[in-house]
Amino acid sequence: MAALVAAGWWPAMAGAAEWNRLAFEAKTFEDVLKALGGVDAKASGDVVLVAPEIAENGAVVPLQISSRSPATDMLAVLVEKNPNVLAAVFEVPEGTVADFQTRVKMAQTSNVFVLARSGGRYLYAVKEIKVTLGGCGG
Amino acid sequence: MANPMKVRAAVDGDTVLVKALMSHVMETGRRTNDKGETIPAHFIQQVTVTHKGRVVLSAQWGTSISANPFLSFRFRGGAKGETVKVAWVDSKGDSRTDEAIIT
Amino acid sequence: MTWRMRGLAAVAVLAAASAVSIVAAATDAEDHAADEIRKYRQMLEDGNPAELMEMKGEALWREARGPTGASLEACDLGLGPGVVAGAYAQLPRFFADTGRVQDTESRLISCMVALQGFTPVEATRDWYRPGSDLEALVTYVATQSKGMPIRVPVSHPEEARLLAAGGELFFRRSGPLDFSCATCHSQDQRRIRLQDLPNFLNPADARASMVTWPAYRVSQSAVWTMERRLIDCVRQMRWPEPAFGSEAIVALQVWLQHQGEGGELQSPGIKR
Amino acid sequence: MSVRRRLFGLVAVAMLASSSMAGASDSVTDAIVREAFATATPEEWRDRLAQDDAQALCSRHRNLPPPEVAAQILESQRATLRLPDDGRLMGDWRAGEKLASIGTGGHIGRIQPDPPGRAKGGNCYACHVMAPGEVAAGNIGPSLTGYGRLRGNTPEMQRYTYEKIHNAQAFFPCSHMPRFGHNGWLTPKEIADLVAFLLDPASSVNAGR
Repeated sequence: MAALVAAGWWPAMAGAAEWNRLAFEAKTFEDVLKALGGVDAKASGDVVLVAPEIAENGAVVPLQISSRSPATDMLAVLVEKNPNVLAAVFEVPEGTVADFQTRVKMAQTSNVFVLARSGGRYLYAVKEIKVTLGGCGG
Repeated sequence: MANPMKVRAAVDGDTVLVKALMSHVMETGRRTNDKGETIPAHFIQQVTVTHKGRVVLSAQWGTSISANPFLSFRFRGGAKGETVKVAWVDSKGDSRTDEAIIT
Repeated sequence: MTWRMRGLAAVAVLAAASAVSIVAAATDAEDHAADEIRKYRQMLEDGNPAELMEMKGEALWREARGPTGASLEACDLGLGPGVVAGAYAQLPRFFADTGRVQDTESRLISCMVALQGFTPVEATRDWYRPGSDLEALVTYVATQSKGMPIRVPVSHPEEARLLAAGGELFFRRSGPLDFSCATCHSQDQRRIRLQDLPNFLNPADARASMVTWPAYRVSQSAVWTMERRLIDCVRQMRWPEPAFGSEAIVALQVWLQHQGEGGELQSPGIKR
Repeated sequence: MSVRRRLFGLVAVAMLASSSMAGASDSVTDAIVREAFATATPEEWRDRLAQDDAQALCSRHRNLPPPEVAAQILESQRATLRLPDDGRLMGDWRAGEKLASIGTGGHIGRIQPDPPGRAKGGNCYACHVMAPGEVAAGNIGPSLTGYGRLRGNTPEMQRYTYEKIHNAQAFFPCSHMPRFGHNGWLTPKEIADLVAFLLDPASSVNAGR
């Protein structure tokens, strides 16, 4: 895959085939963890989620996710109360900083988890983000 | 055909800061149109960023990523004038590749 | 406000007096919510998807399109044919060739009809759909006024007429909720739910608001132009849908831009 | 035309929501409004665009009517007050809480109309802080947190609260608050539910702290 991308060419379906359907269709944190190859995960201060506590709209919730654990090779974002819990998985190659900004949709107020894999261990941080209604009813 | 992305890459200390805005509906498959019909899911599944033939980021996304996605991150080893390529593939097999010169 | 006190039932006076004690208690929670919303907005500022529409709009502006196969590069947005920089900051304005005061949307449509040979129906088709050509063109035109002060001309009699009408329309109440624009936008420091409401009677507020349009609305996944914004305000007031490009919508824009005169455009904005 | 003469003319058509544009207002915006809404149906004109006397007067005076106009509005609006037929002024506070959150219903037009029959709410939270647990509350109107705890729920308070929601302008001429009952936006039962949301000691509005 990487080689194909590097060559500037890839068959369109190749990427889709590798997509981790099992993980993205999972309905719980535990099932996502399992689908990503983990058994259990530990809360860790090395994993950081920067996000507003209140989102003005659930369609776009800005997040900064990072891990200070040196051997971090994967970061994932999970929104507990979304129909499909897993939002994104970032593979972190050597030389790339384990620190990303992305934006997720939230169907309702929910816990948001950042899950990191570091040296084969799974670590997480969690924060509740409140999703609020707009005023005009639109 | 998919609309172009906006990609920026700039040297930031010993890293290159990459920012990408992608034009995509990111449909969840759970919304209905004004006739009450379900709008089929249509979302970016795979994002790959390369620099000088090396993958500097490989991401998989689900339906929870917001419409017109924004992504920002940093990698080491890039220099001014070099090219960063961002590519995505979505759930319908559509794809798009755009690039930026590191400034 | 003495009239307010007259003729009031005694209970109403009591009710108003006891409301004061509640205000302090509500403030801490409100402050915290306001801080978090500010953080939310700050985090959104970097990476505004409206930039994608700006790119699309610029391509559309330069592309030879329509029955005549012409680009819009000869379009006169008020500062002469082909001058885009600064044009948005001075719209709406009167155009002698159409005999009307036009906003950015309606002027672009005139150009699409005159230069590219589109029919008015073709030029306005699906204008309100996210990602529409018009949305892109307006975004492009507006961003070319970034950093420039809003200064709409009001010296032509037609401009003056719409300025006066816009001011009246702002206060016009009707419909099942008795709403007018002024219901939400005539007091300082007000919010609807958590959304800050600019007070358009206060020039500082009017400037701060008007400089942020057009804006990407995250709740809509689309850039909203001022026409779109105003037509939706009318919808939210539960009025029927005003005609796109109608004088009423242009008049409101003349008045709003006039209230916001001098504000330096930051287009495109990003909002809830 | 003097305000006073206008007023007499308006009193003659008082409360006729179907009064024509020309009859309700002679402002310079009339032609502009007619053009903008040229495709509106006669029903939409009657229910949504034509102004009754209070709307026309408040528009004309930019919501700051001089004393004699304010008194006139107060009088005409007090005359509209109606209590529910069954006499129940306080309903179910939980139903009221729900209504206070609903901001949808009644949108028309081509772009984003509500589906037919979509619930209409009072959308009180758009403008008022109410239950302390709801952070997304507006402030166009005063905070109503602890409303019943501070005022009690005597029959007089129930009646005042009901009437205030029914027609705010019977108390505050040109109030920004919709005349929910008078305009038929909320039913008497729904208003009673909102009264309960405000006054019932068990309501989240009155939760102690």
